[in-house]
Amino acid sequence: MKRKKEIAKVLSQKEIAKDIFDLWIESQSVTADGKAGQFVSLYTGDESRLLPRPISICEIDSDRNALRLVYRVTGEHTGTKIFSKMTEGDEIEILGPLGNGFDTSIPEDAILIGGGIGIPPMLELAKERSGKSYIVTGFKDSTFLMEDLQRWGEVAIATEDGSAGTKGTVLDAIRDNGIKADVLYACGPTPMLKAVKEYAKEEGIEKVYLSLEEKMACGVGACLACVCKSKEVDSHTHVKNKRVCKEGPVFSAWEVEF
Amino acid sequence: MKRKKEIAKVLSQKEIAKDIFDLWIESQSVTADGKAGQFVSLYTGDESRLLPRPISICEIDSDRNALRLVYRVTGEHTGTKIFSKMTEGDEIEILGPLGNGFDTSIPEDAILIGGGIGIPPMLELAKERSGKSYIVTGFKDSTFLMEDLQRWGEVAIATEDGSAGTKGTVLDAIRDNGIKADVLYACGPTPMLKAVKEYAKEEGIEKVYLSLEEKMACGVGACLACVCKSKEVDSHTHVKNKRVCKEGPVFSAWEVEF
Amino acid sequence: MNTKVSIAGVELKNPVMSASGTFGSGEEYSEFVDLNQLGAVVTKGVANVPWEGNPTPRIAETRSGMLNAIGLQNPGIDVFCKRDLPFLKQFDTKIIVNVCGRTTKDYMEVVERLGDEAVDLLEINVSCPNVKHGGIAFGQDPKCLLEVTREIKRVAKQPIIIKLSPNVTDIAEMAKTAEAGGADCVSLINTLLGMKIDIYKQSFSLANRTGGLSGPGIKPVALRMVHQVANAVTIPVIGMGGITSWEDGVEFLLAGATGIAVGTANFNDPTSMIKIKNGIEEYLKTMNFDNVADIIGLVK
Amino acid sequence: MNTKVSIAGVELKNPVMSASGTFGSGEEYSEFVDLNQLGAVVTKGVANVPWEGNPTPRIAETRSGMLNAIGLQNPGIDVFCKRDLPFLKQFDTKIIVNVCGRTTKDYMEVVERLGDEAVDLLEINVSCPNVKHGGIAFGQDPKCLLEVTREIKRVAKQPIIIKLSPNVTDIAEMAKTAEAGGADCVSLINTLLGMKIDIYKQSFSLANRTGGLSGPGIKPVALRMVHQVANAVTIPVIGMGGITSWEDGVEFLLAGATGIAVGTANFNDPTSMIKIKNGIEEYLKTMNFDNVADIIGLVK
Ligand SMILES: Cc1cc2nc3c(=O)[nH]c(=O)nc-3n(C[C@H](O)[C@H](O)[C@H](O)COP(=O)(O)OP(=O)(O)OC[C@H]3O[C@@H](n4cnc5c(N)ncnc54)[C@H](O)[C@@H]3O)c2cc1C
Ligand SMILES: Cc1cc2nc3c(=O)[nH]c(=O)nc-3n(C[C@H](O)[C@H](O)[C@H](O)COP(=O)(O)OP(=O)(O)OC[C@H]3O[C@@H](n4cnc5c(N)ncnc54)[C@H](O)[C@@H]3O)c2cc1C
Ligand SMILES: Cc1cc2nc3c(=O)[nH]c(=O)nc-3n(C[C@H](O)[C@H](O)[C@H](O)COP(=O)(O)O)c2cc1C
Ligand SMILES: Cc1cc2nc3c(=O)[nH]c(=O)nc-3n(C[C@H](O)[C@H](O)[C@H](O)COP(=O)(O)O)c2cc1C
Ligand code: FES
Ligand code: FES
Repeated sequence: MKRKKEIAKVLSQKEIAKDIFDLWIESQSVTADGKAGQFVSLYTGDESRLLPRPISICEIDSDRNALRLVYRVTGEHTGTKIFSKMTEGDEIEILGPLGNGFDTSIPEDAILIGGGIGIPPMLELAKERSGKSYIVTGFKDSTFLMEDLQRWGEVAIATEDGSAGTKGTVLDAIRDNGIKADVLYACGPTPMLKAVKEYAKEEGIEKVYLSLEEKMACGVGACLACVCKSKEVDSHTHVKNKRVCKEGPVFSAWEVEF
Repeated sequence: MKRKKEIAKVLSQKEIAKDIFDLWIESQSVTADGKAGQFVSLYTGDESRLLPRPISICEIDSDRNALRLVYRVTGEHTGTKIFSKMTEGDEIEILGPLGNGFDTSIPEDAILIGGGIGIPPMLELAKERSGKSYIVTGFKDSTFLMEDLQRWGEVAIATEDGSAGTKGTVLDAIRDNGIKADVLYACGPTPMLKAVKEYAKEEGIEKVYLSLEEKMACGVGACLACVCKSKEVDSHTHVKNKRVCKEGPVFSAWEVEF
Repeated sequence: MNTKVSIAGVELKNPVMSASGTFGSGEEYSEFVDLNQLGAVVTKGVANVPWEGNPTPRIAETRSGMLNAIGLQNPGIDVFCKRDLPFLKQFDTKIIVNVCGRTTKDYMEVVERLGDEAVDLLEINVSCPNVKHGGIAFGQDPKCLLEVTREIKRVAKQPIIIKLSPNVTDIAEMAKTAEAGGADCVSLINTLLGMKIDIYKQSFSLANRTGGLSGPGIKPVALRMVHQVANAVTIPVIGMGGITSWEDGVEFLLAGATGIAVGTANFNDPTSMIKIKNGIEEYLKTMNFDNVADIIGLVK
Repeated sequence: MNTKVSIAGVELKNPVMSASGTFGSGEEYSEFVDLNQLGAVVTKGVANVPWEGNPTPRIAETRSGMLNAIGLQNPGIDVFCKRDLPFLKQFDTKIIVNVCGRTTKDYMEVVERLGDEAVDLLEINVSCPNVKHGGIAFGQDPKCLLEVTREIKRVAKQPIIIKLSPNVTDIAEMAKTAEAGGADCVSLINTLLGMKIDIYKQSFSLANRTGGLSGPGIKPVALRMVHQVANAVTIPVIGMGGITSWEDGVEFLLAGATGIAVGTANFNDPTSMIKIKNGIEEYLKTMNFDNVADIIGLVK
């Protein structure tokens, strides 16, 4: 009715780190309504791959209806591999914006924590926030998106191999750089999210927002594929199973178990 | 071992009549070994469509390792539709040459009869033959490949709607133009092939070669999908079932029933 | 152009409906699809009490299909009646409630509770392969199937559709059993039991180990079973399993399905059902049929 | 790196083999594939006398799969022994002959005839869904299966593999039945019974109406069944059904298959089997296994 799949034109694409692609596409609906922390479903076009690939909004440039997606190619025979071959002028089917997104209205200083491919949504988040943003990024080895992020906040880096910034985790980088704030936003692998939650507990930080990941089929809340365990009963089934695609992907750290 | 699937580069493609595409690709194996009446298996690349599309050799340009294929897009969600979107530089997987091909060594005058998308193989056949070729083409309405064919023989046309040449069938065109010869080669829809066989009987023409069509899975003689009824026992199973992909696609009219 | 079909006395404006579990209770997809254009909305399975469902991962993509082991998470019949039914009643479409349970009593409770509700048809899911206790047994064993059908039929105020499991040797026998038990209609197929393994983790891709395979890859099996069943029973058949395009829909109608349900295709394109409905109309026009009923079961 | 596997005392240099009926007797594909690199060649089903097979069209493409109703066209055991076996013996690979029949006697005749030939294993196809008289019944009815297995075993000089039909309610029961009857190995799955309809001709796409569905679309069903069977019997299992990539092959090994057969994938890429064999070796290296046997059945 009001919403539908959109055929988006590829504006540009480049590989910005090994297997990490930076894709700009033209999208009416996402640039009009989307916000940080929301995601879009991308469809591969290959008729043997039916399910959407959820990819977070990395940046919105409303002036030219442009949407930026930064994603990782996860393997040889994957949908993301197909995406990575697209070039200017190609078409891609998308559905979005989907999910709840981050609460960007909180004025306090915040640490925006991104691990690996969880970093891209932090860019649009930093852009949309009014409060001060410390952006802490964790990589395996090579970094990406650094210049973009630096425009919107102070950026700290952690790398597993110590090739840039702090050798260690994002939390090591936070401590190393003496970063303090009243709000945490985080997106990244589950062990990182667990560590962030622990850290928040220790530091007594209450406003902690985590972006979760789960396999999705519909992306719109209908199939109940993507649930996570929640403290409170969920609005859909009333059984403490919140849908990552609908009630999430962003949850308060205190309302979900993972 | 000796043979394998080849990744061919698209040299050019254009639509030469409604839904009829003229494709030139670069192929080592087909241009080296291929001959008129043989075919190649084309693969769509779409992972939901596994089987090859058999397409006849239309023309070989050995000088530039170029193979010409002329094919019809049979519908919206088809493999041929996918092929039709390819442009210069794209890659396509092919296997070939396959099948037996026409006997091009017969020196007598011959009528080369092509119906619709059965016309393309007649071009390479006319090119390879030493004897005189009368080329009789049957179309629904708009014609194609005319100039190319005219370089290699006298061309007569039949159209169903009478928009060009004789209004009617290829046989009407043969009669209309008073064409006579001792050899017939034909490729086209089954009713046309039946009529050609009848005509040969009436005229007492013995050397009659028909190119048949059947659904194929392997294209190399292994699966027994593509058989036609034959008069003599076949070499494989000895049950009068010849394989179109292996013993064919070209058969003497007198050895097959269809 | 008459696209109406009648199932157990209930008239659908067209044969196209959602497949249970892929369309929630219609609400989530109502942003994308005009429910008024559907022949019916078939809701996600509902039990007598809320079910939590299985742990995640609950789904995995497969070639031209997917595996799911949602485990019938549902809010229970109370919430369903209070929230979902009133929502659906706003639309000019038929309401088919899919019912699940672990015991015959569970089913009966839900069916009785729905007796007074403005629900058009009940679809009894005796075939979900993801529920460990019960469920699957009913749909794979003729004796159980006969009993559960009879018991439900005894208390049902609406006509009942028995949803058959394809994981059986003889689908026609199962359909005849449902008919003998008093079913007003059968629907098929539910998912085929499948598995995927993560070769790097060296474990199952689904937390539940096995899951139900759906999507276009299974369509040939579904179509064969629908054809078999349509030729074995006199009650109407609702066909499903991999329907993705209007051409698929027409195949099922020709094979003998009176209604056709669309599941996995919704995930690839939320407007699938509308496209299928429109495509069928176009087909009827092209082929000079005035009435969709004229093509049902045409290929014998 | 040791990629050897042993099936009923026969040692294969690697677990990869062709699936019966998709590779002829090896000759046609020998232009494309070095047969010496295969664990075994499994030949097209052969009967006591020549069979003509079904009318055409015999195949139809489906989403990520295909339907076939070849109808077991074959030259009969005499031609097979005179022509095909000598050809295969040139290669350093094991020979598995797939045997079909309409009656128990048919099977026994072929099996006895092969007793003196240098054939390594016999695969008994009790599950082809395209043969009208007999065939399918054996593979879907435990009693028939037990009997035919026993009778064949009585006369067989080579170890026998019973090839199971997936078109059953309980595949584990069928495998146990075959084991009880004396089978030395079971292989699965044969094709799933399916159908396609040509909506413009309003008739079946296959002359035989129904056909067997194969290809990557059915892999999840095949994998589930192989896992079930591997955990139900003590004899080795040869797994097949949709194996297209080396990753698929590894999944089947992890699920408990000792051998893996590749069918429909050959049609898409004649070198599939070689790629699968090489990929499995790479995988073993990456995952630090010295021995392919170490991963068989690792996912319990
Ligand atoms: C809300 C959300 C936002 C995300 N944002 C990003 C992003 O901005 N950039 C990025 O690189 N990745 C992001 N991901 C992860 C991304 O969705 C997966 O990496 C991607 O779907 C993998 O697809 P594939 O084609 O590479 O893999 P395949 O193996 O071909 O995928 C098979 C199926 O599994 C699903 N799947 C596989 N891995 C994941 C995963 N980790 N999470 C969810 N589904 C998965 C796929 O969507 C597909 O349906 C996000 C995930 C979620 C849930
Ligand atoms: C020896 C031979 C030579 C041919 N040469 C030509 C040619 O030069 N130009 C041309 O336009 N067509 C030719 N054809 C027909 C061509 O193969 C089909 O039109 C084409 O395969 C249809 O594929 P699709 O993707 O459009 O249809 P889809 O409907 O997507 O095809 C589905 C499956 O059916 C098979 N199929 C469908 N129609 C036919 C058919 N008529 N014959 C065989 N298989 C079919 C396809 O190969 C595919 O496996 C030839 C066929 C044969 C057997
Ligand atoms: C995610 C998902 C959830 C499902 N839940 C149910 C359910 O609750 N009840 C039911 O009867 N069938 C359920 N099914 C089965 C579908 O209704 C349908 O029978 C099956 O998916 C085949 O159709 P399809 O290939 O079009 O999806 C579910 C299927 C999927 C994919
Ligand atoms: C064209 C074709 C012919 C087949 N013929 C036989 C046969 O003669 N005997 C047999 O046991 N199985 C036969 N099969 C089944 C295959 O051996 C295999 O079990 C099935 O196709 C599943 O594997 P796949 O998905 O890799 O093809 C045939 C399959 C196909 C596609
Ligand atoms: S993906 Fe369907 S509910 Fe979230
Ligand atoms: S297509 Fe396989 S034998 Fe001809």
